[in-house]
Amino acid sequence: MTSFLFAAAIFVLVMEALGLVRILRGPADADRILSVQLIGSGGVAVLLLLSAATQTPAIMDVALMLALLATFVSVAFLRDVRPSDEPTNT
Amino acid sequence: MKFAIDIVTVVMVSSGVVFFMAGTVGLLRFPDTLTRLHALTKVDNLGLGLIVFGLLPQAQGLLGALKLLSIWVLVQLSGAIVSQLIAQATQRSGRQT
Amino acid sequence: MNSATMFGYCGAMLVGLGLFGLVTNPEILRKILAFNVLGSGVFLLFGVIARRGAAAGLGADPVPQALVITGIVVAFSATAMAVALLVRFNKETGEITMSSDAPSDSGRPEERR
Amino acid sequence: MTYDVLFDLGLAGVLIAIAAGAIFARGSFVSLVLFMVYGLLLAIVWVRLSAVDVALTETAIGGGVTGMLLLGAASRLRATKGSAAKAGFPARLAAGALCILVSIALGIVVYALPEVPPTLAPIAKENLASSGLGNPVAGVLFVYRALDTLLEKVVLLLALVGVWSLAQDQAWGGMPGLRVYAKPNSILVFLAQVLPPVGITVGIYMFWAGANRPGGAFQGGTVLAAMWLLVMMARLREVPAIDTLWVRQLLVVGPAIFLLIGLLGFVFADSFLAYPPDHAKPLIVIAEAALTLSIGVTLALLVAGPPERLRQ
Repeated sequence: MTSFLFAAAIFVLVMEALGLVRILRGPADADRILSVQLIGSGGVAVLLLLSAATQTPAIMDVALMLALLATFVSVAFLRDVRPSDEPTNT
Repeated sequence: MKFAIDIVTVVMVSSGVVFFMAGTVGLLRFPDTLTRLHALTKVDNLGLGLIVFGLLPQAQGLLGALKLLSIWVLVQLSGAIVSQLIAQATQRSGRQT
Repeated sequence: MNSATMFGYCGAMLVGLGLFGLVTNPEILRKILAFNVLGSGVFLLFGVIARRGAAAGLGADPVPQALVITGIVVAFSATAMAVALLVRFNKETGEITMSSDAPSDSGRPEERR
Repeated sequence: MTYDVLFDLGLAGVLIAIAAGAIFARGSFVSLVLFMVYGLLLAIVWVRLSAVDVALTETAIGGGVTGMLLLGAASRLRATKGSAAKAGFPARLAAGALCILVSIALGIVVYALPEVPPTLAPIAKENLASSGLGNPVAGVLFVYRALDTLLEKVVLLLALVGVWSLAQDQAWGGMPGLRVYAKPNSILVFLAQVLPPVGITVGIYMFWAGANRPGGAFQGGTVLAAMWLLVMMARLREVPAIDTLWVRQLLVVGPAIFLLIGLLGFVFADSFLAYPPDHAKPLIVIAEAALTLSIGVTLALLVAGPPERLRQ
């Protein structure tokens, strides 16, 4: 069971790494924030899987914290998405 | 019994992970921001949801299970609202490429 | 090589990366960011030492952990101060970079001759 | 190779890739987004190092508040373009070589760490019982290194004084120039009404759980700060002027109570910041409760920045 949960965590981690490509490529700032959302949810999933795999319930608190703060950060980011059409270089 | 529970976990978590993959592929391959947003919502709702439900049987006690569920509800709620905000920002900028 | 040692090498690389960004990037904001990466590398080294000191049923030595928590707080304070200085600096000079040699195209043309 | 080692390896690889991206990215927005994600993954690394307390702090600070701080600065500076040319290629090459050398030296240090690692864990665990706490990290923070913890809060306050002192003379005593949403936004307002009750509950839980499990005043305070900033960004509440009495009171209440308890140590125990043996835990919890509030207000105001406009 532990191995399976770790394997699932690895898989989600790989997906997060792929999500990074969208941060680099953009093109709009909103696309980058989408990627942050994906990586936030992925991070929560990884932490929950790790919590179950290592039998450490305290890790769930980190996941809870992450869920809260990721939302906060996305809101802060969206505040600064420019309404202009100035393209952002990567 | 333990075996049956483990099977449930394996099936649910595996399907959750598949949704993660679908969401990521969508994020990378879809042509514009709004369709990518659509792909992403599958990750928040189903991907994380299935993983949470798969982990429920492994949770330690009722409190642990409740905490798992509340994390999912929180991600649901904030994910939905942030998606709205992203869509608004996209419309505002009028650029969907 | 166990995981703790591997994260130790990871921390060492992060220190190098952060240092490089701090030294070479002319934008002050990016320097502050790089400094934070550097700091996190140092914290990670502390974390590795804490992990290796696992004993008495604890997953990691609590003393370095407490040091790192204090360190993160102080690093944040310093970052906040640096950012405020940067914003004020920008207001006064209109610059966002810091370079010792005279700016090539903008800056103070009246001083050139 | 087992799956957990494979996971750690992948995690370290992704972390370094993100750090490199944040350092080398050309646009500062990309760099900031990557830095935020970096903080998030770093928290997972701390979890893997069995340091859940640090993971909580890193999520809150590294991923959350520091990112927001840098973001605020970036959007202010957006109007100006950098004028300085990048360092020349030879200089960059030399700097790169130097940094690689530093990394290698640190790597050698890691490699040469003693076979039997020195540890204070058994002593910390032994003395934990006398404090009545169950979380060894909290025990170290509030008993063994209490002076450090007190001074750390003072550093936070000093940083805030420093930030405020950068205000222009005519703006002194006014309202910080936190960037808020330009026009009211119903969805955001809804979020800012729904999330804070959840966040405040989590914040209080973090502080309360901190006595026995990972968590503590700092983690709790950061969540409170994030929620308050959210409410201010959505314009449900104005940013308070810095000379408001309740702001000043909340800023000092935590360190003041902690200091008072510390001074009482002279009377009821044997030294400064020593706790009487039977009352250690309640005293620490009282100090932590006050600190949670103060930390929350201090962090939020640090992010909000120096005062910029006067109250109408």
